[in-house]
Amino acid sequence: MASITASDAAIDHRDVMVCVAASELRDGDVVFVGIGLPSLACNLARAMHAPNLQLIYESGTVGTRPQRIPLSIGDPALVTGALMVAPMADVFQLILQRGHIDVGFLGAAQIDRAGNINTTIVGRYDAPKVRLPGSGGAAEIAAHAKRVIVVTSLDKRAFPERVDFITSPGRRVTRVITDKCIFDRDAGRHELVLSALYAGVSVDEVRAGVGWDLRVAAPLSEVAPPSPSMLTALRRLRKA
Amino acid sequence: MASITASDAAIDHRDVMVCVAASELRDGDVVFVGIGLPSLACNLARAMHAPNLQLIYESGTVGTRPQRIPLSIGDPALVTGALMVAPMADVFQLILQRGHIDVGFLGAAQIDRAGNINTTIVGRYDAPKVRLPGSGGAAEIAAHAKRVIVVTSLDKRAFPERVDFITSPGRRVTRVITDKCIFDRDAGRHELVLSALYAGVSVDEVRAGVGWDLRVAAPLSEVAPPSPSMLTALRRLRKA
Amino acid sequence: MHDAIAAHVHDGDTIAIEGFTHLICFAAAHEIIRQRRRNLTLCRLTPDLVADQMIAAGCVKRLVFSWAGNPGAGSLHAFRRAVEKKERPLEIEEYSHFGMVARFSAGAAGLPFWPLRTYEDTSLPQVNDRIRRVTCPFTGETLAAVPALTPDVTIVHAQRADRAGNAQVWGITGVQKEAAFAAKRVVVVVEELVDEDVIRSDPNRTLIPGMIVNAVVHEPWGAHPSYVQGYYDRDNAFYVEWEEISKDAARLDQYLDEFVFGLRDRHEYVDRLPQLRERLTPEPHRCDGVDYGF
Amino acid sequence: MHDAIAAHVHDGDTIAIEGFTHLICFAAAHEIIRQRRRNLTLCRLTPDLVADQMIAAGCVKRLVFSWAGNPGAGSLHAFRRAVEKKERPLEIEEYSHFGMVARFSAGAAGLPFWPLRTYEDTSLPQVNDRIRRVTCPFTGETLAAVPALTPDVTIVHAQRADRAGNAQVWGITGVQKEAAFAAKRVVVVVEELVDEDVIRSDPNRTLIPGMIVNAVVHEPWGAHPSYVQGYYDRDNAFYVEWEEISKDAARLDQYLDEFVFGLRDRHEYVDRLPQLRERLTPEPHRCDGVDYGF
Repeated sequence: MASITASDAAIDHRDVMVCVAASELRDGDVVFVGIGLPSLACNLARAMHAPNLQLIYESGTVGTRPQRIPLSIGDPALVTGALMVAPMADVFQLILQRGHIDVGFLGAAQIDRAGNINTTIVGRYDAPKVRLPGSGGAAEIAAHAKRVIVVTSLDKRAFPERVDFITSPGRRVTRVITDKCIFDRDAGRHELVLSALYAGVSVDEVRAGVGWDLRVAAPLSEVAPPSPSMLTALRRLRKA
Repeated sequence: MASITASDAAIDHRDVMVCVAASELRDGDVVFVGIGLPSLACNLARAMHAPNLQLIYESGTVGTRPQRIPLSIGDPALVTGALMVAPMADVFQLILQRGHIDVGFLGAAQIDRAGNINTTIVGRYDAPKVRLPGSGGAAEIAAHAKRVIVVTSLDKRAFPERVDFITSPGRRVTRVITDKCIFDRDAGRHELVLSALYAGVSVDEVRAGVGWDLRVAAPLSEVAPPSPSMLTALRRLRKA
Repeated sequence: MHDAIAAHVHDGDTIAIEGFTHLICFAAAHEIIRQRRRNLTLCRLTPDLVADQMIAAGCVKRLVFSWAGNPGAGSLHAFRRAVEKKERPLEIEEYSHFGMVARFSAGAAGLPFWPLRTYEDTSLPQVNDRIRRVTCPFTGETLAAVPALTPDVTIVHAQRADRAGNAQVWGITGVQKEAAFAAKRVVVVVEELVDEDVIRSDPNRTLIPGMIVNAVVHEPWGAHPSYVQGYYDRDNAFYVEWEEISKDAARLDQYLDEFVFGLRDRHEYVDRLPQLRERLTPEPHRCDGVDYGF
Repeated sequence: MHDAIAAHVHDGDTIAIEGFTHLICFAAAHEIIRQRRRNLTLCRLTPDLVADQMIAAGCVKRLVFSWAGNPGAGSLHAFRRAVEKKERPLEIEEYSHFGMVARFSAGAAGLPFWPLRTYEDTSLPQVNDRIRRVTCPFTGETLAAVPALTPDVTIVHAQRADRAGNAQVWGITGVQKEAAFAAKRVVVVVEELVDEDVIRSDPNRTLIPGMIVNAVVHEPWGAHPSYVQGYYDRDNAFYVEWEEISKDAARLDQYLDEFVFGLRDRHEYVDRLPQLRERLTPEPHRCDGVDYGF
């Protein structure tokens, strides 16, 4: 991750977030993918450096080739032209629990120092301030994917010392990609560590966005700007 | 079961066995059926009094309409035109273990006083005199069908006091149909009891064919001879 | 539909209306609302708008679920109002998706529990005492376990069935098979009622055999605003619109008055939405058949 | 086939060649015999002639099974001679069908065991200590349990697959899916190698996804004398004939010399049996396709 010049700083950090997420994927990876940014990043990777990426959605669609951007993970466009549609019992047992998923892509309402993810409630479970949707398949993805990558915007409420509720365990989280920086998980210390900054973002700015005494990797990298071809591909996908 | 006249005694007792077995089935019953005599009896019942009999084979074929008499329970003729082909995991879990089978039809190399069935070995397990095929799905059929009917020829070696090996438990066996007589299982005493004789067969002849001190129901019935139309239907099926 | 719901869904029942995004039987839910069923325990992996409507209509005492949202579009606000503001009593019993799949699988298999490798280091077992541990008799390791779920009635939507209820489904099958086999009674709702010979021509497509089915209802467009692969597309515009309807309790009530209580049946519902056919009829995308000869 | 067996089946391996009556891959078994693999643990619900041949050829150290016969035609005499007369060492490990299905299911699901309601009041647990008991953490009742079976390699035959191994099957599917997912390596053998677009046209027919497949072999008639629905009928005459061949050890050896060791591959096997096409080609019985549009 080389440093970048000032002229690149105009690139939208949310675009960088998607491009960084796409770059995490290797050609041939079997990826369990949630809707939204993870889905966009996977399709971007497929258009760029990973044409043989295998996308699996929890609806059971394997090797999808959607002709439109799906609104939900059960969209009919994920079925038409897929390689396989598996019953959900098979998705969770034969594919996830059996260990066939290389990368799991998750979002998070909250993620804490240890990498634990909350998508269930804000506040107390029996008297929540905000009721979120809950686990869906996230608890299984987090437990069984070989690498778990979380994509979410940096925000102090979203990065507490301890989440209000552990929906999905953090033990397999390897990387958290935000719109300002990247955290890697130090598996020895069970802790998210700041590993790279986006252009124009300071360490203090990141510290202000997390609820614990943040450790910073040395040396700290700057995230390379996405290539123009990747940004073009991303914009094309967004329009599709 | 009324008494029959001497002129009927010329009917082959093996034909009677199949007809009696067919008569056990009620229209609409869901029957789990093995190959051979049980299959023949089921198709006979369907042709006569039970057109809505649902036949299920352990190969997963449901509601079969075979265009030829199948040699094996996995014959392709059981698939073509079936209502459903289920994976075996579903046959054993969702259909059998869930309790959807009304009648299970089994054969037996040995069946004992308590109704326990042996299709595994004659002699000791680690040094068998005769190695039989083993359970297949019989242990499951015997455990889960609401009524288990056994069809087998009467023979002293086949009807011991205790089988050499319990392949399938006898607790749900309700009736044993042989080529000489019918036994009912007395659920209170856990014991097969002679309940009906075929024409021309004596109680002593049956006693000679079983290896225990046989109890005889009072009154003891004689098996009504199959109707001419049933015998005609049976012969037509055999020729098909 | 009226008769099937009257006969098979009773006050206090535990019911499953399954379908993962695909094949969610709104027609049945609307009929349940119309018949003013009460104290239902509603079981669904993804409660979806169908649960939001039933909660708002006061049918639901307890929700058993794993993901309660309006995917890609927002929240289930009637559900949230019940849980966050306690505006009406609603018990919740929560799992992950596989936890729900496992509960239906156990029920369908005639087993009392199902083992799974989820929930280690999570908070769910602390708030749900139906998530327990079981020890493997071979390796000695402990796994999670959930109990069988055996609804009084499961309602599944399918592309087609014959009059006996032998139902064929393609596209996303979700947990429909397990939910049906787990239930004591099964209602199958279909887009097309077909001759038995159509079913028999392709027996590998049969997901639910007639022998476990108690009622078959022919109800075209019965899954709208959900979708039926090959029959009509998902009404994503309505899912997005629901965010605004559902946010406002009065507007939600008005929706129910207009589209549920104010209509007699699905036929009137389709008539009230005249552009459905133009907006949602799919481009054909037929596959070839296969050969079952021997 | 030569290369797939050489690469994926090693001496001492635990292998599954599945297929319930349907889709039994004799071509793979013959190649294993030709390559003189030894000390295999062979896992099959119904060992069938394929196991009788491999036992006679000295490939098999241990047989894991649930029904060892020649259905409707007689016995597996090489198997019986080994067990009854101890003519060659053969360990056996025996279950009921569901016991085997459950072992594959556990292996496929990444679980250490599978619970089932069989074996109460039977003798099998006395001769097989891999049938144990597990206690339900909800009801307290005890059930039977069997351990996961995870073969080193599973070989499945299918009607068709693409080059990546996405395999489609219709007719009896048996326990093929579970056996494949349970294995560390998977070899798929097909009657037809098709373009990926054929698979993608009907994704619900895909039983085994390419991501778990290590080798794809295109081998027409590879399942004979077993059958392939829509491609060729079961050779019942040969199954009946096997009773006589298998009864006589010398005649069985002669069969192996002539039809396995004496031939290079499946192509030569089909040439040696010139009437196969006339005798076993099916009457067409095609179903219609379905619509995957949205």
